[in-house]
Parts: sequence; structure tokens; C-alpha cells
Amino acid sequence: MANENMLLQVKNLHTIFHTEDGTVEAIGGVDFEVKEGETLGIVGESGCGKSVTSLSVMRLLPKGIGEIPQGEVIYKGKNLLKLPEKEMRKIRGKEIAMIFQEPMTALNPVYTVGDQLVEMVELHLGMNKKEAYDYAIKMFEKVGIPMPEKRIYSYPHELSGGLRQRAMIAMMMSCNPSLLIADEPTTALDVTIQAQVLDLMRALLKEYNSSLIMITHDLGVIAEMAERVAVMYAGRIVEYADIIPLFKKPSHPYTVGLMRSIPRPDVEVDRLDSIKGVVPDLFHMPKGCRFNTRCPYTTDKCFEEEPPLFEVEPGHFSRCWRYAEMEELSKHWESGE
Amino acid sequence: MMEGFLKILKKIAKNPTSLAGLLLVLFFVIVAIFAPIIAHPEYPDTPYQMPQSGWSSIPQPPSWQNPFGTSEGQYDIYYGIIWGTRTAFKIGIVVIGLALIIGLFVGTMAAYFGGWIDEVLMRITDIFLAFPFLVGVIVIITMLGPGLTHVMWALVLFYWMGYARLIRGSVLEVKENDYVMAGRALGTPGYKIITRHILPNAIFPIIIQVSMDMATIPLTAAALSFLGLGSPVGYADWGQLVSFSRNWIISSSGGNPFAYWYTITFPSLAIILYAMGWNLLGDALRDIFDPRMLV
Amino acid sequence: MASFIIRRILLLPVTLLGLTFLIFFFTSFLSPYQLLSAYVQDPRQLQGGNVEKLIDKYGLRENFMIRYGKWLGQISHGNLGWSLSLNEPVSVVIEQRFPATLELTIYAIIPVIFVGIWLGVVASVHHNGVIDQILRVFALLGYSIPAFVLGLLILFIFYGVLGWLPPGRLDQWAQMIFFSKNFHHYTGLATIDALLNGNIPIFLDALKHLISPILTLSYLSWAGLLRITRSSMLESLGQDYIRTARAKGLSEKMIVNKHARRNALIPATTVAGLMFIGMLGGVIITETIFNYPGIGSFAAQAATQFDYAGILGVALVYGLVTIIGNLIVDISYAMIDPRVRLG
Amino acid sequence: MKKSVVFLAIAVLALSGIYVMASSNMIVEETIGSIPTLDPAWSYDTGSGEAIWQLYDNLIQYDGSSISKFKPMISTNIPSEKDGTILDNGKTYIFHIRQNVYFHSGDILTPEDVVYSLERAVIFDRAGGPSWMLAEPLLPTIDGAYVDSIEQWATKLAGVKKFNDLFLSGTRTPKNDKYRQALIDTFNLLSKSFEVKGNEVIIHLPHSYPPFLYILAHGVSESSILDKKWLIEKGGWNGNANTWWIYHNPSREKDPLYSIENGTGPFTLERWTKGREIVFKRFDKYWAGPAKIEYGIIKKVPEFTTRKLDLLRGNADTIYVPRQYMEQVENVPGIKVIKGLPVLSVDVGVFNFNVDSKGNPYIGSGRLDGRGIPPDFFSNENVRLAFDYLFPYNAFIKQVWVGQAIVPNSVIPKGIFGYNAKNPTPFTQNLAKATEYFKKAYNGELWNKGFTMTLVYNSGNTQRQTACEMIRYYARRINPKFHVNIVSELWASFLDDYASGKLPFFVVGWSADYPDPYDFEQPFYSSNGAYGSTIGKNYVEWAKKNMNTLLVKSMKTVSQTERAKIYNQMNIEAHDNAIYMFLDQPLSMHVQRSDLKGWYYNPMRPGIDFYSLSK
Repeated sequence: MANENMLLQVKNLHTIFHTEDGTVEAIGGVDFEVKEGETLGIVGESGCGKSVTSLSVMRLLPKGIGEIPQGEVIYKGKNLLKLPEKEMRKIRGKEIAMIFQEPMTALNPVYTVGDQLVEMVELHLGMNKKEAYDYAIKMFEKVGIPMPEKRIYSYPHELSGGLRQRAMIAMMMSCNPSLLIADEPTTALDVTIQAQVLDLMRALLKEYNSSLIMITHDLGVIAEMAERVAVMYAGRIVEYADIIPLFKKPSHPYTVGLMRSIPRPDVEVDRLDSIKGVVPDLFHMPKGCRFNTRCPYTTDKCFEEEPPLFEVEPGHFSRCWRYAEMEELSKHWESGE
Repeated sequence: MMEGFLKILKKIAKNPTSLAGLLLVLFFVIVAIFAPIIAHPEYPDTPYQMPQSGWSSIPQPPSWQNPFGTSEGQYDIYYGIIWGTRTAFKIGIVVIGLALIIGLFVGTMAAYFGGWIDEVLMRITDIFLAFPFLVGVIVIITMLGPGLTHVMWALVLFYWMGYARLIRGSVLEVKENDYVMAGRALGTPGYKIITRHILPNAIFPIIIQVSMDMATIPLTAAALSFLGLGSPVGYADWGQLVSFSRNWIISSSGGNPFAYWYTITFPSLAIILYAMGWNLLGDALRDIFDPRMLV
Repeated sequence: MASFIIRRILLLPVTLLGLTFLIFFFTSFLSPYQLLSAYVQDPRQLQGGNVEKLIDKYGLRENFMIRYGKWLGQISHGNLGWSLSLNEPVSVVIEQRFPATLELTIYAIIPVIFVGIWLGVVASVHHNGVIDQILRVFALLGYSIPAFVLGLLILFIFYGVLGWLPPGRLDQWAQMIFFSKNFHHYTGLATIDALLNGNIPIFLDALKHLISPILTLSYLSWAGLLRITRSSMLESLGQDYIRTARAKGLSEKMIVNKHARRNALIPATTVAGLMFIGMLGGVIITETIFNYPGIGSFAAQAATQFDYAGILGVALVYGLVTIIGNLIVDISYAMIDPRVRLG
Repeated sequence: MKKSVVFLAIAVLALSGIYVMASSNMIVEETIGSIPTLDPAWSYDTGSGEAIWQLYDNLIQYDGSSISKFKPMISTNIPSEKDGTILDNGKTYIFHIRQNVYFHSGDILTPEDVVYSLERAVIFDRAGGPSWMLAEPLLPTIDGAYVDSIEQWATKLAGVKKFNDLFLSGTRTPKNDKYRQALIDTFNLLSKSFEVKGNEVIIHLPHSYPPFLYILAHGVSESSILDKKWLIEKGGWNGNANTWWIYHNPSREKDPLYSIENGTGPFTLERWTKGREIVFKRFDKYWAGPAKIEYGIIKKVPEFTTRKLDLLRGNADTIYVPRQYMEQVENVPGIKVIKGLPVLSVDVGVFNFNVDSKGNPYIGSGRLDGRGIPPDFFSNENVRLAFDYLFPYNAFIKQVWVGQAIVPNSVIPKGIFGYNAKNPTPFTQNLAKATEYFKKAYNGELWNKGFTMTLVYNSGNTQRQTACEMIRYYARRINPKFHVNIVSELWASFLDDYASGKLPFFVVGWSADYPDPYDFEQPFYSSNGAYGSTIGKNYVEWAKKNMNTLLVKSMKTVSQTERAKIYNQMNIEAHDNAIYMFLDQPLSMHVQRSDLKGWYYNPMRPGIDFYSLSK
């Protein structure tokens, strides 16, 4: 089903890590797609494998430790996993760009922010130094950094968190990538700056008509940015749907739990619900459905066999045996701690 | 603690170089322990005095009676190396022991109390660090006169600063942690906090530094013997054996350039292997304990 | 940053004073007779009948603090006493010999920095690979070989057998010209003076004589730099900005040599600075073996011939150089790391 | 980064190309001695002696390697009784001064320069210096004893206790005219000995002094001839009677001749880097014809290995080789080794008859209780004889001196007249006899109780250290209760301890100032000799009775056979009473490249005579 405006297709992606204590499967088979200009949200608690997914797509796993035994990442018709390193380097930064969570450490402290942008532009767009610096000033202006012609010569530690993230965005968008992967870009920023950065990203994406994979644990950000959403838990996609159906009809207990733990202005509650227990250790995955240790609606089947992704409605999938009754079940939620 | 120790051993065993280091050090420990058996002393009350078979100053090649040959002045090299192991350990343990105690005291005082105490103690450390190590030691030995005890005192005087800084660093690190704050808040006395919370954490960097110093100390002692300031003549000390051979290493008597190879080979091999053992071990420990290494 | 420097400079005199006190404290182990040689400009007075008079004149029996004050007075006038081993005022000896040691150390630190850092980077890139192990063992060997064994072997191979690199500072013919009237000594450094006098053969000869001491000195000390560079490289390679650089599609070579290395250089330069000062001590053995007329061989000679004035003079010079060296290292540390510079 | 390694490789290749052989007009000697000064009146060590020897000439010189026959030098004749140039029983010497001899500064040498030089040597008299050698013959005796220093006459005439009392404290101006006149009279006593007639210099000694010619010979630095006019310009003594004390016993800094020279010798001083090297340049107007080589260089290279490699590579022509490494330079192509050269010095084991027991760690408990020795332990002749038979003389020579020494039989070294190989016969090791004497000592009490004592040697001297170790080894072997500890000490404190009589037994050496038996008999046997006076009152009394009179008698006659007989009598007397233990007379060796020509050995001038050398 590779139709013409499909940008990225990830099929049955598996990622494993070789650690001193043995090999562990961080991602056990993930499938999703991103169309041109579309924003896919990936949400889940930390440690559920959402960052590893982005690194796998970009093939940035640590050498000798991370490995992708099976699966395909089709980008514009080419399987990135098979590309030689030289080719892959042409994709990174030019075709697919990434923004990271911690702006403080994501920029090299001993080079000016301008220099780090110029470096990319010279490499991918073949500009000379002079043109690259002018272009950098233009980019800084576009992302709303005041006095850009001065700022390009300042060092990362001289900028505030928000400015640093703007510089990061300017850098990553400088080569007009078709796909931007943002790994928790606003988590480290305080709320007021967060909104500005999200608006900035949305504006840039529309201008360059590039698509975005927004990775976050914050459902609010997802609601604001994403058109389609993939909910991940313990290395699996447990629910995959458009934004509206997801919020309207969450059909996986984990998503339900997540929804109920967000404070809603319109609903009066004395105590927020929470999902009991903790994400299981990757080494000791429970048998059957991975969420069964924390799911309030478990049945015997949930402990025997892991459910596949069922299609609740066209384009809306859920990895739960009782996906059909979810609307009913989700009415009540006891989270006996 | 025991279980942690085994874990470390497993890690050391995995890496070939560090394993070699561990084996070398163990080998020398065994040689030191069984010294009286493998090399029986002639006069029991002076075991460190190397036996002399004659007084001629021309070294004799290895023979049945002297398996490693004899040095200038007919000292038995074999005996010298076996008992030299004990000297190396003795100097190492005494010097590092004393230096550690002083360093521990100064380091913890400076870090724990901070303020002007820290400033004064650190300035004193700077002053002692102001000497390149060998110069400081030479100055003291010139004043006190040669001899092993003076060498040891001189070494201690110029070794404690390393430990003081090391301990101060790790104490400062730990001091900020909450459980130390909590301890103080509960009113536990200062020394108790130091001994139970702070010091155990500083142990690992100290172990690394100690293993490195165990390597450098016999080298410094050898350098002092080379300069004629080391242990008294005839004392079983590797440095002295090597300095005996300094004029025979490059002997070209009768055309054969290495006629007296044994005078330099055995003592320097002993020092190099001993130092390599400790260095490799220290390096391996550094890799194991240094979190950054686990990238 | 400025306040940091000012504080250090203000502290300088205090540390210097502390240094002189430490050196003087060592001399208190000496009997008045032995002490006398540190003051006397001319050794003859030592044997003459008026030794008692001189001891009283310099008050060598007075209490410690008064003697310390008098000694400080002596030093401030540049009177470092008389060297018994070289039969010259110590100040003259140091004036002649210190530039030679400085020259040797400067030339020795260059290969150490290049080789040390370069191999450190290589070792970190092949972290725990075969190359890393080999380099580590080879470097640790440098730490484990007694300096004089290495020196004597290098002397034998390059001079005894091959005859290329003779010891000493200049060949005989070169010394004739070097010490002749019309050869101006601007800096006291043989190579630089040779260039300033436009005499290339002397320059090459001086360089030729420097090679084997440099080989000895540098091999013994670049292990330290290799280890520091390796661990700081590994640290910076693990940082987030490296992941960003990779995400930007930069080549591995660019990432290692540009992004990672500059960060790793900061701790490396500090260690290189400290090593330069440490090397000043290390030259004692090297200069003795290669008969190089520096302050190191003088220290060795002075020590074995119990030349107290000589040793005190050397200790003072080394102390001064080390303290100032430490200050320069701290300041250069701030210069390199932009985070500190503007902080 | 790669470029740096490439650069280093190119540099090495380029440099090895321009390796330049040491030019043939230059001879390099590498040794370990240092040169404290260039002033002939100051120098009293072989290091400065060898340098001064190239720059200055004396009145007469030894003929080649002989130390008894002389050759003319500045004096065209060798004074002798036969040709009437030695008169009234050895008290007057007549020298004919050579004409148009040039100093390095171009001045011509005059007889006044000769008188001035010898007078300056006597008034210079630095403490611990060589001036006593000229003072003893030139100054009249006081109460029958020779005068070592001009200060003795000054204090005697002025009637003060110490020389410094003559002057206002801290200055060189006499306190009053009486003292000033006494100083002037003292000088006149000295100048009275000299007389200049035309180009002759006549020296009248106040008493006969047989070794006088040796003291004037080339090799004794203080008898070198200086240029009076030039030295006065340089601020030296102006030769007058009323100013000499200003230039007496100067500090090295104020000594004008400390680092400059103006001799008549075959070489001038090109350059002297103290503690490193001294370079001599050929003096073309030398009276005996210019030297064959242009430059002579003496370099100080402490490390033996470096010296040896320089010799092998041709960067050095002759080097100092310690005996124990002799084997390393023998039968090596291109190297010539000459061995067995007798050195005029003797190493002696000294028994201290009365040890100063006050706070003395070296004699243990200080009583005969097995944990120490009594202070007068070595006054007991049986103990001394026992030790004489204990020492392994031959093993000491063969193993420690590598055969490069001989066992002396008395204080007179082989090569000096008066040496008699047969009589007295030297001691040899005989443990049975040693045991016998130890048992006889203190009638058996020493043997059952045993003793503990400490031997001290000056650190760095391996020969003396091994001698002590040999004594310890054999003492313990014949009686396990005999404990000997061995301690090394700095030279300064070693001197202090033996001078103050603290050391029970120690090994020292004495080398010849001039080749005359008196120079050995006096220091050892005279009751106020350098060693005789320090080894206890029991010896001093014995020496006064048996030795002093013979010594004085020996200096009364000029005939060598007569004097030899007296000294032999003294040696036999000392041997029978086992006063000293004679250990060795070293034989030195000379190591040089085979292509070096013209070297010869003279025991009175150890070192290199660059004038005789060529390539």
C-alpha cells in the first residue's frame, strides 16, 4: 500500500541491546507510517522504547550494543536499514532531522550555535562560509531569535533554554528536511516557552510541508500537535489511531488509564486515578499481554497469550483481547493501590 | 562488600591485560612471602644484606651457585631480586600507608569543614606540590643523608598531597548528597558521618591511585639508587642492583656488546614486571569503576 | 574569570612564601657547620679558623624564625650561596643551566602532546578493541621502565651502535662557534640562538643532540596524556551533542576530530601543563645520562656531592617555576573552556 | 597529526647526514675531576694542577717520565754541587734565566718575575693551600721546627697570639706601627733569601732543605713563573714589603688570577665553562717551539658509559676509566690501554691508640665486655699485630684493585728513593697467627668476651668500603663474637671525626707533594705530623722518643744514600711495633685512541701533557 504521498513506513521493527547482563529486546515488532505533511504522535511512559524507535529509524543506535535483527524502514521507497553508511549520512540531517529533549547538552558547548548550523548547511547544501552564515542569520530570524546577527556568535551556555531549543530547531530545519523527529522537544522547557516552541514548529512544518514524528509522554502536547497517534508500552504499540477517535474512544486499558490520569478542566474529581504498579523490567517480561500486571480488566486469556493488533475501526487498532468492550469497561476504573 | 569484590574480580578476569596485571602482582606477592625459603639468608639477623662471593668488581655470569650471576662487587643477583621484592613491597606499603593516613586526615578535614580550613590546607598542599617530585625527595635526602629510612620519609613527604586532593574531591562529591545532609540534620557526630558515609564512597578512586603508586614507588627508589642516594650498599634493593649494572650494560669487552647482559636484564625485568603488574591492575580498576567507561 | 585570575595572583606571594618556608624547614635538619655552606660566597672560609665567627655572623645558632628572616634577605639579594660541587655562585650556575633544561623540556613536551593526544583519540575510537589494548600496554610500559635503563639503552643504540645521536649539548666544533665572542646569546636556548644568529649547522647540531634525550623523556611521560585523552574522549563521545552531530549526518571522522576532540582537549591540556612541570623533575636522570648541561644534571651532582647551597638553589628555582607553571595552567584552562571564560 | 611524525623522521635523516668527525687539530680528554681555580698559588689538587701545567712554566722540569733527573726550562741550567751551582752544603742555589721568553700577553720574562712569583706564592698562603711547601725551605725555623706559614713569623715578631689580632677587626690595616713594622720585618726575612745578579737568580736558604729542587720542578703549580708587570695591572700584589698582607689569604672572589692567566706555557686559555670543560689554544711564540696541535680540551663527563662511547666513536681521544671497568676497554680495536703505572701514593689502615670516648658511637660500650672496645684498644700491640695478620692483602689487590696495585712494605711508595722492597718484609694474611695474637691480647679476656666496633669509610670510595668489609668478614670467621659494623659518612664529617680522634680504625691515603721520602715519613711518623698527631697520646709519646730525632737528622744532609739509611731504620722500627697497616700502592692506567701519539707518564704530573701530543 505504498501510495504516492506515503513518506515513511516502519514494518515489524525489532531492536535488541547487547548488555553485560545479556541481550534484551527493546522493541518487539512495531509498525507505523507517516504521510507527507502529517504529524504522528508517539506517546508512552519513559522506558517504553519510543526514543529507541526514533534512533532505530535514524540508525543512530550505539555501535556494537544496539542492533536491528529484523524489520524494514521504508523512506521514500528505500529501505534505510539496507543503505550503506555513506548513503545513510546523506539522509540524516538532509532528509530526516531530529530534535532532542535536553537543549543544554544537545548543543556542543565549545562551538558557537551559528558555527554548528553553518556546519550542516555547508555539508548538505554545499554553501560557502559567507553564504552559510547569512543563511544562518535568516534561519535564526525565522525561529524568532532576537538580534540573530549577534546571537550566531554566542555559545550555547550563553542562551536560555527556550532560545537554545529555537537554535536547535533552526539548525535542524535549515536543510528543509522532509521528516522531522522531535524526541520530547519541550519536556525540559517551562510551560510558557513550551507553547511558543510548539507554535513555531507547527508554523515551520506547514511552511516546508514536512511531516513530524512527535515523541512525548505528555498527552496535552499530543492533543495539540498530532493527527495520528501510536501509544507504546514495553516495546510494543498497544493502540494506533487518529487523534479524535483515540480521545473519544480509547480502546486499550493503558490508553484509558493515561486519559484518566490527566486533570480535565471540565470534569470535577476529588482524586485523579493512577495506573498501579510499574513498567515491567525488560528482562522479565510477563507472559501473555505485557500490560497484564497493571491492567484492571484482565481475564485468564490476557495471561496466556499476547494479543495481536485488532482493528477496532478502520484506521484504529488496539492490542487488547477485550478491545470491543473497552468503551463500556472504561466507565469505571478502580486502581487499588 | 564481598559480593562486590567478586564482581570486580570477574570483570578483571574478562579483560586480558588486566588479568595479566593481576597475575603479575600475585606472582610477586608469592615470591615476597616465600623469600626466606627460596633464598636462604646467610646471617639471619641481616636478611636484607646480599651475600657476596668475593670482592672483585667484575660481574660473573650465571652459574650454579649464582643462578642470575653476580653484580659488581660479587653480590648475588638472584638473592637480591628475591629479597628485593620484599623491599619493594615494604617501601610501597610503608610509604603509601603513611601518605594515605596524612592525606586522609588533611583531605577529609579540608572537604568536610570547608571554609578557611579548606583554603589553608589546600594552599599547604599546593606548596608541597610546588616541587617536581624527584627534586623534593633529593633535597630531603641531601639534608638527612642517604639510607632507606630517609628515602621512605622523603617519599612520604611528597606523596600525601595526591591522596589529600583525591579524598577531598570525593568527599566534596558525597557531602552534597541528601543522606549526608540527613545524617547531619539528625545530629550524628561529624566523625561518624565521615567514616560511615563518606569514606566508603571514596574507596574506589583511592584503590586505583594506590595501585598506580605501588608501581611508581620502586621506580623512584631505583632512580634514587641510580643517583647514589638510595639504600646502603649491599642492601637487597632492585634499584641498587640496576645502578650496579649501569656501567656494564653497554660493555663491549672483547667485541661482544652484551657480555654482561645478566647484570641489567634480571633486575630491570623485576622492576618492569612489578610496575607493569600494578599499572595494568590500576588501569583496569579505573575502567571498571569509572562510570563514564560504560558508554 | 577575571576574579578567578586575580585571586590566584594574590595567592602567588603566599604560596611562594610558603615554599621558601618549606625549603628552609628542610635545612633545619642540618648542623650549623653544614648550613654554613648555604651562605658563604667563598668556600675557603669554611676551612679557615674563622668558621666559628662566620656561624655567629650568620647566626646559625639562633632560633629558627630569625634565621629564616636572614635567609630570605639573602635570597632577595640574589645571593643563593656558593655551590661546592661547581665552585661557582649558585646564581651563576642556575643562570647558565636553566635555559638548557627549559629548551629540552619544551622540545620534549611537543612529541608528548602530539603522540599522547593522537594515540589517546585513536585508543578511544577503538574503545576496548585490539588497538586500544596494545596502546594501553605500550603506554603503561612507558610508566614502568626505570628512566635510566631506557636512557642508557637509547644512548647505546643511537650512539654506541649507530653513532648518529651523540650525548652532550653540542659537538665540539659547534661549541667552539657557540661560545665564541661574535655569537650572541639572546635567549640561552641553543636552537633559537642559532637561528637568531643565522647559523643553520649549529641549529641542526643542537637539534641532533636533543633527539635522544627527547625520546627518553617523552616516552616516559606520554602514557599519562594518552590515558587522560582516552578517558575524556570516551566521556565526550558519550555526550548528547555527539548524538546531535550524528543526527546532522556528519562523518565519523568529523565527529571525532572536530566535535569530540576539542572537548577532550580541555582536561588534556591541563594534564599536559602539569606534565611539563613534572618533566622538569624528570630531566634529572635524562640529563645525567646524556651529559646534558641542564639544571637537572646539576641537581644530581649537587645531591651526590652534598652541595647544600646548590640543592637549595635548585629547589627554589623548581618551586618558582612550578608555582608559576600551575598558575599558567589554570589560566590556560579557563581560556580554552568557553564555559569558564565568560562565567 | 600525521605531519608531526613525518617531520621528526625527516629531521633525524637530515641530521645524521652532516655527522662531522672531530677535526684532527683538536685533542679531547674526558675525565671526572673538576677545576676549582687557575691561580697557581691557590691550586693544591690534580684537577687545577693539570690545567695550570699547560699554561705556565717552572724554573726546571722533570726529564720525560723520570722523577729524579731534571731538564732545564725557564732556568737554562740544573743546579748541582758538581758544577758549583749548589753551594755551602745545599743552602745556595744558582739559576741562569733563559732569555727572550714571551708571556702570553707579549711581555718578556725577567729574573724579577721569578723572584716575584716565588715570594707571592709564600705570602699568598691561602688556608689549606700549598704555600707551606715553599715556606718551609725559604723561611728560617722557629725553635728548631720548620715554619709552615708566614703568619707564624708575623705573630712571633709582633708578639701576638693570632695573625688576625694584628689587624683592626674585619680590615687589613695593622692596629699600630709596631705591628706594621713586624709585618715588614717578616717579609724582609723572606726577600733576604733571594738575590738577582744580571740574568741569574740566586736563592739562599736559611737551612739545608734537600727536596728544594723537587718543589721548584714543573708540576708543582705554586712554583710557576708569573708576569709581575701584568699581574700588578690586574690588581695583584705590587711586590713591596709594606703591602703584602693585603694580598694574604684572599677570598676566591677577590683573587685576580681565579679565572684568567698569563703564563709562558705552550697553551693559552681559550675558554673555561666551569664544571663543564676548559679549552686551551696553541701559543705560537712558545720559547721551545709551538705545540703540534691547535686545541687541547679537558671535559668533565661524570657518566662512565658516556665517556666510553665518546672514546669508541672518536669524540674523545683519552678518557678516565675506573679500574674495575678496565676489562671493558681492553683489546677493543682502536683503543690502547697502558697499565701498571706506579702512583706515588699509599693507602694505609690507621690504628687510633687513644680514641676520644666522649659521646663516641663507634666504640660501643667503651669497655671490654663484648659490646664495645676500650678507648686504648689499639695501644695494645698484640691487637695491632692480630689485625695485621687478619687482612687478606693479596685478595684485596687481586679482586678490589683488579691487580692494578702492589702491597707496600712501608710509608715510602715504590719509585721514590729510599724504597727498599726487601726490608721490612710486608705482612701477609695468616689467620693462625692472628688468632694467636688475639688470644694473647688482654691475656685471653678479649678472645672469650669478643668485641664490637664500628668502621667508617667516606661514602663513594668502594676500595675503602671493601677493605672494611674484608676485616668484618675475617674477624667474624675466626671468632663469631668479633662484631664489626660498617658505616659510610659524608667526606666533611669523615674528616671531622678522624681529626677529632673519634674513629678507632680508618683507611686513608697520602700522595706525594714531591718525590722525597720526607714527604711521607713526616706526616705519618712525626709526633706533629698530619696523621701522627691525631692517633692518640700513647703514639705521640712513643714518636717523640723514637721518631722525631731521626726525622730531623735525615734533613741535615743532602746525600740521598745517607738519608735513605735513616728512613729505612725508621720503617723497620715502625714495622716491628705494627704502627700502621699498609694496604696498597695503586697503579694507574692510561686509556687512549690508538692514533694518539706522544703520550708519556710522569707520576709527579698525572694527567695529559698536551704539548707532547699529536695525531
